[in-house]
Formats: sequence, C-alpha cells, structure tokens
Amino acid sequence: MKSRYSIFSLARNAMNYHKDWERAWRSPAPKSEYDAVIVGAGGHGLATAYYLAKNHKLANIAVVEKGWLGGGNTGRNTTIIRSNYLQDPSIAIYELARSLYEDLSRDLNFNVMFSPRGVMMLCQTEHEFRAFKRTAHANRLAGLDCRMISAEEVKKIAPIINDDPNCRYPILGAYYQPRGGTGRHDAVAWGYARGADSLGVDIIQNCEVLSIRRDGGKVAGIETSKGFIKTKKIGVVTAGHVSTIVQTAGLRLPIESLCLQALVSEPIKPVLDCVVMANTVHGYLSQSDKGELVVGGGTDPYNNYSQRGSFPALEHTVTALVETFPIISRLRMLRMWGGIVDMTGDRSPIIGKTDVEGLYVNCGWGTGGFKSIPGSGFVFADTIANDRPHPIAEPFGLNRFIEGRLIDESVAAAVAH
Amino acid sequence: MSEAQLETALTGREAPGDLAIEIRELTTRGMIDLRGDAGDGKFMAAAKDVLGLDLPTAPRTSAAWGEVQALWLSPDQWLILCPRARTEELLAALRQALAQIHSFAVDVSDMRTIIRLEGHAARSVLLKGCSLDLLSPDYAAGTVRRLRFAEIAALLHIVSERPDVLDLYVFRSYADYAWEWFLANGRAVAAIQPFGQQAVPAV
Amino acid sequence: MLIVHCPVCGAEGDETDFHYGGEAHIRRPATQDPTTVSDAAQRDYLFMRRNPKGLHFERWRCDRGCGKWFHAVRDTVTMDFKATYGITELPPRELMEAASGEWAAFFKDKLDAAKPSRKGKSS
Amino acid sequence: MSGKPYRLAQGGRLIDRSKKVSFTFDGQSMTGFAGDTVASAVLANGQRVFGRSFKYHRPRGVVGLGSEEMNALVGIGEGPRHEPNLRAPQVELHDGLIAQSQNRWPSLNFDIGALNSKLSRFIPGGFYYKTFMWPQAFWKHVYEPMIRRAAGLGKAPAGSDPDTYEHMHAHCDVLVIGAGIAGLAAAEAAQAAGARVIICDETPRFGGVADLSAGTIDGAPQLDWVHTRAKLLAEAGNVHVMTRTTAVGHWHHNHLMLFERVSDHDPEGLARGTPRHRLWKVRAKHVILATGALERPIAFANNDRPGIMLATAARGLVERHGVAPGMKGVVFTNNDDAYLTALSLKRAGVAVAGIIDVRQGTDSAAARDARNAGIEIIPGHAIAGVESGYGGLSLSGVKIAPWRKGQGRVVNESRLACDFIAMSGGFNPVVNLWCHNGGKLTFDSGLQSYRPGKHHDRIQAVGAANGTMDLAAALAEGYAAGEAAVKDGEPKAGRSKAESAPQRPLEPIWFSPATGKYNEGNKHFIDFQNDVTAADLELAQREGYESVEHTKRYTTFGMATDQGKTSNLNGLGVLAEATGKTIPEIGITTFRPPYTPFSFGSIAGSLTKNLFLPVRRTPIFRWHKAQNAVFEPVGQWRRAYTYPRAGEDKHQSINREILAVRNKVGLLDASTLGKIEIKGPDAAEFLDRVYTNMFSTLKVGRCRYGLMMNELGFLIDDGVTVRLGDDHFLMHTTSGGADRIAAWLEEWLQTEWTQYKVFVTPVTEQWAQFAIAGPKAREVLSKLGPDFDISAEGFAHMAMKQGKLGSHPVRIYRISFSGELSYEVATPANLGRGLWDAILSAGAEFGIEAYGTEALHVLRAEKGYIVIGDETDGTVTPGDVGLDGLVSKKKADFIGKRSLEQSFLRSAGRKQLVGLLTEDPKDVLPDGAYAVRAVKDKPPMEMIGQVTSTYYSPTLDHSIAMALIENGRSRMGETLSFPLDDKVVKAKITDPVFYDKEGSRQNV
Repeated sequence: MKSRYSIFSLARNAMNYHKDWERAWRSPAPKSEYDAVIVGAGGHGLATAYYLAKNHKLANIAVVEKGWLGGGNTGRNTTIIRSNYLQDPSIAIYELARSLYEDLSRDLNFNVMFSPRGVMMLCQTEHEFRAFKRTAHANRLAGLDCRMISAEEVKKIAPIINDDPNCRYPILGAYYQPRGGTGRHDAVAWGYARGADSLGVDIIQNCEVLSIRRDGGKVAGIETSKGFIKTKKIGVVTAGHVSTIVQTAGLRLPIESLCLQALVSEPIKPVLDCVVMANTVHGYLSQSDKGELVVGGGTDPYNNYSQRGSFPALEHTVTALVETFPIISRLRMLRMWGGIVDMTGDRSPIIGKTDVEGLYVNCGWGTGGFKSIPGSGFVFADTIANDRPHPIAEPFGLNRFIEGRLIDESVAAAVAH
Repeated sequence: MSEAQLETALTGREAPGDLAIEIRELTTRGMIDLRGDAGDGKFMAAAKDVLGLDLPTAPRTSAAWGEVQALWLSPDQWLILCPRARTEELLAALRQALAQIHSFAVDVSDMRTIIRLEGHAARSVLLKGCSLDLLSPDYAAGTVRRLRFAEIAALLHIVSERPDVLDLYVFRSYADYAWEWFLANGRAVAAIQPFGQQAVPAV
Repeated sequence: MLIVHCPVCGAEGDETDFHYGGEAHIRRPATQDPTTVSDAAQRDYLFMRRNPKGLHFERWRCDRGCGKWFHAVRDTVTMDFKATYGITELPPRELMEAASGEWAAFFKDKLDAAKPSRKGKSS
Repeated sequence: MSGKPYRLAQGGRLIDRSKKVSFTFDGQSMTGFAGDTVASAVLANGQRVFGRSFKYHRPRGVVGLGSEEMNALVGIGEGPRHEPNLRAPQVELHDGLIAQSQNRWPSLNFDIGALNSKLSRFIPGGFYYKTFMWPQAFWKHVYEPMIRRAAGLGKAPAGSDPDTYEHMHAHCDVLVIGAGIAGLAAAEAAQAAGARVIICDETPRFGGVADLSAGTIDGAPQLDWVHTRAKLLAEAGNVHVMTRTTAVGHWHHNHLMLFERVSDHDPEGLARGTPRHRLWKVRAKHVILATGALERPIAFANNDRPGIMLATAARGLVERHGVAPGMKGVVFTNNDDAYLTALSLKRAGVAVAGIIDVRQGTDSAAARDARNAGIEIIPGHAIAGVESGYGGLSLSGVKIAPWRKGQGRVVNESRLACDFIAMSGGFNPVVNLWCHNGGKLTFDSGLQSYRPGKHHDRIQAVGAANGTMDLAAALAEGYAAGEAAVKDGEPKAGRSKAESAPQRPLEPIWFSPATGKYNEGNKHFIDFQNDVTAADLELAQREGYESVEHTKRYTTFGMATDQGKTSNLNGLGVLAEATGKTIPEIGITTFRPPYTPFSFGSIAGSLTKNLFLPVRRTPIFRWHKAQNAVFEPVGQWRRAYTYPRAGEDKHQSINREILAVRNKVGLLDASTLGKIEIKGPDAAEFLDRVYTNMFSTLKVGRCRYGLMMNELGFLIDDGVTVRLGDDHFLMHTTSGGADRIAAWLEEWLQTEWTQYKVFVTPVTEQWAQFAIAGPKAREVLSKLGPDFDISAEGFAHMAMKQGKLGSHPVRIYRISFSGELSYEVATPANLGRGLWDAILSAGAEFGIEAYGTEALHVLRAEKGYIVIGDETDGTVTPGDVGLDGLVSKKKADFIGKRSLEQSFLRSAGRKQLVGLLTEDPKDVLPDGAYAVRAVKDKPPMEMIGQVTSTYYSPTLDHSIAMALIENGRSRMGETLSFPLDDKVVKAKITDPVFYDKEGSRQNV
C-alpha cells in the first residue's frame, strides 16, 4: 500500500523539498500470464482494473496501453458529470457513475476535484421544454435529484446568460441537476492508476496490442509490442480504436470512429459557476478551476482517426455560445483539440460479453465517456469477474442490435410538426 | 373579386444609403423548375422547341434566348427564367411538348426571392458569407452555382461583369434574413478590396 | 475543413457544401424480399460498420451543387481523398486492391469476378 | 511614479515624438508617443511591474518582443469594451487607451495573493491532487472557490459587446505567413510567376526583425529592401497584403484561419463602424510558413523578476521605441545574436555591465564588435541568481559563476550590479502552424530546437521558421519556395543577395544552477505565467509522470496563454537533463490551434443577434406580427402560436381560437407544411416503398394520409399525399421534416431504387397554404367565389380541386386535422397575403378567427390525431400509436418493414397510445408526466408510460391527454397514478379520440 496523500504528507515532504515522494505508479515489465488483461489505460480501463482488484480481489491483472495512461479521450473531454438521462438503462449507469464520483477522491486518496456545481440544460424551444419536462418526471421517479427551473432561476445561477426574451432562442427555463458538475479529467485517470497499482495491478504503458490470439472459440492471450501475454480474459476498452483491435479476433462491432472537438478560452476570473448545456444551438460551456471557459461541440460527420476536426464544427458551437453568453465575444480561444470517439448506431455504449469466450468489450461511449468512468469500470469489472453481465450493464449488451432494443437518448430531441 | 395582389417577401424593403453595393429585389421574374434526362435527345429537342434554346448541359452554365433563360442546376434539372406574365403559357407549352417524355416542369416563381447585387464590391461582399472562389475566372458572366451562403442555401447567377451584376436566389422564407445579412455585411465602412491595388503596408 | 470533389458535376467545395452519407456499398437485404432476411443480416445492414483506420469507402452527396450522390475513397488518417466514383459503381481496381481489413475481404470476390480471364484477353 | 529617464533622448524608429498620446495604466495618467506599444510606453514611464503570476502572484514585467509575451498581460478598455489578458508588447498605444494590470488585489505593488509565494514550498506542482480531500463538501464550497478566485488572470468584460465582427473568404495559390525577409522573398517570387498570393503578418508592419538584425541586402540595410518589396507586393495586383493579421490555425486540405485585428488600434474607425476583427477563411493551394523564430529564456534562479527580458525584446525597446529597459544591464547569452542587443544598448547610451556568455572563448565577429564598442565580455559564465529589492519588485544585481554543463552547484560566485538583464538561450523556429495539421518535426542539434520535418500537405517552411538562421540562406530559401509553389511559374524575380557575418554555434543551457544546495528553494522558472519551475518538472518525473504529456498536465507547463511558446523547449531540455535522455527521447507535446488566442467574436462574425440563425418567415408573417401573435420556433420557422387580444392571456386566446373553430370557423397559416411533387411512371410504386400504407391504389384527385418509418421501423413523418395525375403526386410532410424528407426520397431514388423513373421536386415555398376549418368553412369558401363545385357531394372529404377563388389560383384539399369541416387552400406564395386578407373579410360575417399552432394541437388532440415528435420520439412504431391498420400487409417491401419483425418491436408490454381523462376535469396533467405501476412513499417507482400530449379542452371542458402506456390498449377504463412533486394525479385510460368519434363533423 502506498503512503497516503494528505495535507500532512504535503507538509512533511515540503521540509525535504519534495524529494521523497513515491512514484504514483510503477513501471513494470509484463509478466507472461495474467488472470485478466485490460486493453487500454484510459479512465474506463483503469477503473475496470481498479474495481477488479478492489471488489473482486483479482490481483494478477494487467492494463496494457499503446501510449501513456490517460492519453486518449480521458484527457481530452470537457469533464462534465451528470446522470439526468431519459432512458432507464442510461439513468442507471450514469447515476451509478455520478454517485461513485461523489466519494471518489477519498476512495482513491487522490483529489479528482469532483465539483458538483450543477448542470443546467437550457430549454430554448417549447418542444425542448416539453422534452425536458418528460425527462424531469422520469428522473424524479427514478430517484434522481433534478428539477425544472424557471428562466429567472437560470439567470440567477448563470448571470452571464442572455436573457433577452426577443433573442433568437429565448431561455424558457432549464432542466437542472444540482449534483452534476465537473471533475479533473487527468486526475481521474491518475487516481485510478495509482489506486490500481497499489492493489497490485500492472499498468504497462507504451505496449501496443497487435492482435488477440484465439484458441477456437476462446481467447488465448494478446500479442503485444512487448511480446505475447497469456490470459483467459480480455477486456477491450479502447474507445475509437476498438474496431481495429477486436477485428483481430474476428469480431465486428456496430461502431464508427468520429472526431469530437472541444476548446478552452484564456483563463479569466470566475464568471460561471455551473455547467450550461444548450442543446438547441449545440453548445455547452463551463469554467474550469483555472478560469478557462471549457466549450464542447458536436462531432464531424465523417469517420476520422486523425484527432483533428474541422473548423466549422467548433465555429457553430462558438457562434451559438456568443449568442447565449454575449460577454464571451471579447474573450479569446486559447486552444482547440479533437478526440476520436466511438459511436454506436443508437449512440449508447456497449458493455458486455462477445461471441468469443473470454473477450469482453466496453466501448461506444461516444461523447459521454468521462461522466460514466466509475460506473463503467464498476459494472465491467463485475461482468468480467463473473462472466455474466452486471444487471446495470445488461441492457447495453450487443444483443440489443439484433432485438431492436435500442437505447437512443438523442431521439427525445426529435422535432417535427 | 379584385385582381390578386402580389406581395413578395421583400415588399417595402429599401436598401439604406450606407452600403458598398446596390441591392434590390427582382419581382417580375417567372421561374419554372424543369427536370429531364439531358441524354434523351427527344427531351432536349422538345425543350428547345418551346424555349428556343438548347438547355445547357455543361455544369454551372446558363443559356438565353430572348427573354427566356435556362440555368443549369443539375445534370437533370434546370431553372427556366421568363417574364412572370409568361410563366403560365410557357409551362403549359412545356408540359404539352413533354407529355410523352419522362420529365417534369413545375412553376416555382414564388418559391425563391431574387436579390440583385450590383457594383464593383458585389463579389467581395458576397465573399463575407460564402466560400466559393468568386474572384477566379471560373465565375465569369453566365455562371450559375448553388452555394451555402451565410447559413442558408442559395443560387448565384453571375449576370454580367465589370461592373458586376449578380443575382442571388434564396428560398422565399429566408429572404428577410438574407436582406438583413447584406445590410450588416455590405456596409461601405467595412468594405474590403481583396487583391488588386493595395495600400502599402508600414515597414 | 475538407475539400470535396463531385464526380458528377465537377464542383469542388468545402465539406459543408456536401453531405456525408456514411459507409458505401451497404446492400439493403430487404429490397428483394424482407421475409428472407435473418435477424443477424438485418442487424449487419442497420448497424455493423466497417471502421477502418486508413482507406475508407463512403458516400457523399453534392448537397449545394448538383444534388447527386457519389462514392469516395478517403484515408481516415490523412483525410486525403484518393478517388471519387459513381454511386452505382465499384471503386477503381487499384483502390480495391489497396483496401485492408474488412474492406479487403469485401472487395475480394469483386476483384476475382472482375479479373479478366486469359481467354478473354486473347480474343 | 518616478520620472526616471527611461525614454531615451533619441532613437526609436517607430515613435513619432511630435505626437503625444495620453493613456492610463491602473488609473494613473501616463503619456507616450504615437508608435508606442503599451509595453514600451508604460516602461518609458518607469513602471516595470505589469501584473502578477498565476499561482504564486509574483510580480512580473515585460519579457517578450511580441506575441510570445507571457508575463506582461494587461486588460484593455472598460465596461463592455474591456478585453483581458492582452500582451502588452502587442498592444498599439492610442489616445485615451485604458490599461489595467491583472491578477492582483488590492494593488499591483501590494498583492495579498503573493502570500502564495511564501507558501510556495508547500504547494509544488500537482499539490492539489494530494490534498483538499477532506472533508468532502469542502472541495466544492471552500477549497475550489479559493483556487478559482486566485487563478484566472484577467476579468471578463461587463455586458454585451458593442462592436462588430465579420468573416471573409479567400482562395489563393500561395499563402505566405510572415512578412519577414524570407516571407517577402517567397511572396515576390510567387507573384512574379503570376500566382495569386496572400501575405500576412501578425505585427502592424512588414519586415519582421529586419530592423533588429545584422546583415545587408544588395549592399544596403535590410529595411531598404523591405520597403521596396512592400511597395512592389502592394501594387502588384495579384497580391493581397495584410498586417495585424495572425494565421491562427491550419486545418485539413490547407484550410487556414487568418485573424485580422482591423480596428483595435483605431478607436476612431471603430466609432465609425469598422469591424473590430475579421476572420479570414483561406483556402490555399500552397502555404509558405515564414513565421520566424522565438527567443528562449534561460532558467536561472528567480529569472522571473521584472527587468529580466529577452535580448530581442530589449533591443526592440531601444531601436523601435527609444526606451531603455533600465539604467544598467547585463546580457546573458549562449549565442551571438544577443551581442547585437549589447551593441544597441551601448549605442543608445545605456550602460552594459557585461555580456555573460556561457561559451568559452571570444573568437567571433560578434565578440570583436562588442569589444570594439567597449563592452566587457565574460565568457564561460552563467547567472546563478539575482539580487532583488522588496517583494521582488526591482532588481539590483546578478550573481555570476563559471559555467560547466551538468554541474550541480555553483562555486566562485561573483556579483555585477545591474537593474535589468537581457537574456538569450537561443531561438526556436515557430513551428506551431506546421504541426496543427499533423506535420512532423525534426530535432536540429545546431539550433538545439525542433524544426519542420515531413508534412503531407502542400506546405513549406522558409527562413528562421525552417531553422535557417543565416540571412543570405533565408533569403534564397524564400525565393526558392515562392517559385516552387507555383508549378508552371517561370522564375522571374531578379534575386537580391544578402550578406551577414557568420555566427558562432550556440551552446545549450537549459538550467543554470543557483547558489547554495542544488535546486533547493530557488525558483528557476520554465513556464513563467503558470509558475512552473524546473523543480516542478523534476518532481513530476520522480512521481512517475514520465511522459511529457503527463508532465505537462501534472505541472501545467506549456498550458498558459502563450501555450508554451517560450517554455516548451526549455522544459524539454530540463527534463532531458533530469532523466539523462536526449531531447528527442523526451518527446514533445502537440501544438494545437490557435497559434495565438483570437476572439470568439471573430469566430461568430456577423452571425449574432438578428443574424445568429436564420428565421424562416411565411408569406403571412407580417400579418401575424401586426396582430401581436405569440410565435413559436418550429425548426427554423417562426409560426404563430396564438393571437392574444387586449386583456387576454395565452390560455384565454388559445381557448377562444379553439371554440371559434368548433363553433364557427377558423383560419390557420399552414404554409410551413412540407410540399414535395413527385412525378414519373414509377411514382406510385415508389410511394408504396416509402410509406407504410398503399398509395398506388389512390385515385386521381384524391388525398390519403400516409405514415413513414425509417429503416429501424420507427415513425419519422406523416402527412397527406394527393394524386394530381396518374404519374404525379403531391406529398405533404411535417413542417420540420420538409427538407429532410425531400433529401431522404432523393437518396432512396439515387442510391437504392435506381431503376425507378421518378422526379422529386420540393415546392414547399412556392405555396402559401391555409386551413379554413369549422362548421362555417363552406360558407366562407362560397363567398370567395370558387370557380368549382364546393357542395358536399361535389367536393367530398379527402378530395382535391384546382381552380380559382376569385382572382386567386388555388389548389384546395378537403382534409381535416381538427375534425371539423375543413379546406386547405394553397395559392402561390406571393399571392398568399392577398388571399389571406380576402378569406378574413369573406369570413368576417361568420365570425372567422385566425388560430395558431397551439389551438391546432388541442383540436387535433381532441380528435386523437398524433403529432410526429409529440406522440413519437423516434422509438415508436405505427403499432404503438394504434395505426397498425396503416401498415400494409399486402406490399412486399417498404422502408422499415423488416425491422418491425425484430423481437423487441413485436414484444408484449410495448407502450401503446391511449387517451387519458383525469379524475378532476380541471386537473391538466403536466407534459411528460409518468404513470407508475404502484405509488410508493418515495422513489424509485416503476414507470409504465408517459404523457405525450396534454391539454385543457375547452370543447369538452375537461382536461385531456394522450399517453404511451405499457399494454395501454388492453387496459381501457383502468385508472393510472401519475405521482408529481406535490401530489398524485389519477387519470382513467380511454380511447384517444375524445371528440366526435364517428367523424361526422368533418363529413358534412
């Protein structure tokens, strides 16, 4: 077990100019065999390993990572955490994740800076208003702490919002989850990494998986850039790169990889103390602890592995936000970037077993990955350990595409008449 | 019942004096959307009989015969322009001539609003809202191009050059938006002279 | 922002002047007789997608031009368009040969079928 | 403020001493000259501290020459025109300018936040991950607000931006970024070959650092050459020249954004209405990067004190603005370039205590010149620390010591008195744009920096941006690139020749040890703005944050507003030394757009307020507006929702409108309905494919309601389609679906059923379309003078007619969405307003009233008609909404048919559409309320379905609702519970048709 982080350890180390801090995680060479191997050391993969070790007492686990841990979408998102979804399966997994986030810093002894500053989803058309009212009823009966708030309350919570009733899309109200918020994305990966490492998990960075070796209908192990690793259980958690990996085991997935972009402004003193999502105009905004305004947009439409998107996707988002938050007009964009997200046909994730024994996938989180990390890792670990889907994971199985049991959250926004 | 009153999308709108270009709505033009197979000789001949012109088959071109013009829209689609008063007659003639040929002609005179832009700054103003290479020789007089213009779909017809006369066709419901866009982006004080003679930069 | 070229009308423009239509060459099994289509075949048609890192064969529409659909071959890493071709056509032979992974498997029988026989050559 | 003579008596080629300019800094009135920057003018006034750093709140002054500035960030302007975080050396001074320092409280010289500096020992890089975890609630309420307040730099403006912005698009053959020597040469060569050229420079001037560099072109000063080239390009005709324009990003297929600051320097222009910023979207066939190089600072202890700046910055102040960086300076360098600064200072009469050069020996042209000018050179030495006054606000001297690479501690230290330091650790080519779209870099050991490597786009780097530091070589490289960029171009430019003295190679210095124990307590800043020190980087390594990305994120190095322009390579150098690796082995973080931050206003351009998104208006829009209609956005349309009269609220007016339709007659503007004409021999068969129900059997002149599914088997649209002829149909779609469905039909025709001979032409906007609905509808119609039979027999329900109503040509459909006798009349859009007015006057005697979309919705709900998007949400099948009868059993195939067979879509327990009547007729169920299987004290409760539409029906004087309820159709009569926040509403399941179940009213 690692020595604990605290204000006291910080003070103690300060006396010695911080020369004695331990490594947050080891840098082990791969063993020849593990009980389970997780492919992908992003938030989801590391959380899976952590819970496998913690909840299911599997000690002989490795997480293999092509690059550096947390270097993919975990470190590229806009860090929003919320669970106010419409469909029951989504509510269950995202609320599990959100509630784990509440206590994650203490659980991991690593400050992941979960900041339940509230998430507001603006209602800017009557149709959107009605759709969110429906979600609000569903969430209330599911036991979530969420409520509709008036345009006046919106203005009180986010004073910089454009409350002109004659603007293009006046604010009619909002759907508000007070215990939603943000977290520090890197810290989530690092915290899980440190936690998993301290429970004996080998995190093997700079180790690319070349293929999955099958033994008939079962997995036999993985070929990696650091040699063959034998294992009976493989959990693939590689987001946009999942298709290419499972393809080596002869498996197809209903996944497409798209580029999702985000940007931050230069840092300014606090102006916004909650997360605001404006779905009608496609933009969302929050302010980081450093003072940067964090902006997320939509995906480019076409398959893309380049981590570089097109300017128009963000241009539309920024234009919408200038309209919604007029003061940002004179602020400046500091940095924009893209991540490769894995989209399924119903834009909900896939968690579960595959047709190959011992091969499990956890992918398709699309644009919703960060907020789900603890819940995703929790149920995926349970699924791998027990070789059957965790009840919360069950609806997200691959079978739904055969049965037509889709979990489509975007449909609620369908507009017609 | 009295004569039907015409109220176009921009009726009553007048351009302010502070613009770098002249803009106005053209209200007396009839339009027919004509579909047919350009590879079908019978279709082309029948159309020519009625319109007096060869339907242009080269992409983004136009043809004219007297007061009738044909703008290429697609390999199987043209926009026929004529005086508004002649639309009905021309449409009837087309339908009759094309009765036995797989084709379709429909009156769309009211579907689009035509905004005419005139002046040497016409292209540079338009370039504030569209990404076409309007300064290249590809956009000589007669050129027709569908485009994305300031968030809306439009059709551009280069009527003549030096000085530029440009017709911008937008769907009727967007006419106000397009007009407002020109008022904001066409202001003389914001005029740009791309290329050509430039002020010498400081050193 | 990509520049897309329409093989039908020759228009070239920003990607936003075009509409991306997803994976190319997906056969709709139900068009013949829906009753013969298995659940798995229907799932494959609706949801399973080739998601290559590299050459991808896809559909686009010349949205702000001639309105016609066409096919394109694009590298999903460099974003380079390698070719465009008609909406009812197969890609150029060399690009079918250059395809990898699931696409290579898909084109294999097409390449075999299109292989000129010796006899055909000499006659 | 002191009256120290920082403004030199002469010199400063850019300032006009005859034009005094007044401005304020932190409320203090100051003066400068035209041609000053905020940096030069404030420094000339003796003010050295410009702001406080991000974490430790240490005082900071000017470091850079231009956009690399990371310390002297100021807020400019007031109120809604305030702009934070501007780099002082980039801000051009103008009369009345208001500048404010940032990140300090209460004042710049006395800042409470500087306490952090005292505590700095306890808050190393990444400290916040290790603490603030207890108690849990304190993070959100105590710790985080504290951190947020302390961070953040400048303040946001107050209020909405009064200025305008715009976009501009341009295409060119060659885009040259940077108008220094190499860039100008490239532009000249390309334009001479006939190419369309755009050349832009971030600064207000062409010439780059030609005025600060050694060497001549064609035997004359470089500036002479720059003058002639600037004129030549501006007058060439095929060149667009731009100053104050930053190329901020490079995207796929040579798409670039150029950010032009049109009026920031020109408040008068702004007042006249010139745009403030303009964003150029440029498509270039070829890009030439001539972005130069940026000087590196050197990491020595307390290297952040005000008065310590880059050597080029010091030179720029003297040469361009006639401002002395201090009274007496030292130059600290590892290369020859900084010697020019010493010479500049000396020439200007500023004392130079010496040039401290880490390199051994003095055998170079630069050293000779320095010695000849009487400047002492101290070779083989480095700065080991600085002496500073109270609070670090001023500098009094430096400690120097012999330099040996890799030594841990300093010996033989000596002291030099000085009040400023000009430092140069070498130069980094500006490769940011090279990398934005995936260009690779290669490490250049001569420069000890990265320069451009491979790139898959047509882009080339020249001059210093390419690592070519020699003047003659840079010039030649510029010419060659300009010519190469133009494929068929003939080289026409007469080539100029440059000459400059050869330079001695630099010696890398990434870290200069301090006095005392190695690395303890001294701050060697790497990222100045974010307060990241060499020790922080080493700590990150020790803790296992080994990847350079980890180090960056853990310490925040390179993440400040300069995005690592000055810190990046120094950080890599420190990491390399700390780990015993080479710099390339350390790796490099990715450069992302933008190169320098640019305004969100420029990204939005003119598309704000009334231009933000288009509003679509129907031909009757002006009338609606004149009636003070309440509008509802439907897609991009604005539709009249209701027309409240004086003294009415919305509910009253909606009820009045409903009753008018039920009892008299109403008029609805339905122009937004999608209209698509479909013609061809296969049109009927095609419609059979796209609708769930049969259309080939429809008779000419008749209308039929149709349902459309997607391939998943879910409803996506509905509407009435009319058969105009054997091979000719008119399809109506939902308003929101018009464009989507037209494109959908084209897609199927072009890509799947290519054998069909069918033309699809959308004609939505050709027609103004109105519903005349109500018992008096026929009488109103009759008064309008139809030239066709409108009798009940002659014009039956679901029939259509073409003809004239008075002078108006019309298509008229006897269809009803209200359940009343109803005619939908379509007339060409430009005649629409006339017909609308005519109908109103014809209907006046029958009490006709216009009704809006909400009345329409209540009317249809009373009749149990679905609305796509209300009763359906993209997961609903025809069977779910009770329209199984409209799903053909005969047709072999239609879109979505196969998916209806999927097990979940056929499963028991699907939600089915039913009507609901609340127990209390006044109790209107809320939108989207859920019914539960059993009411419990508290959630969770199992939900069995939800309200899809809910209204108060004035017709029935009863609340009505439609709902999708699990097995709803087999539960008729059952009472369901809808638990709300404060109560449980009970409602009985009924048939969804609440009114006139027999349909007799529409069949009169």
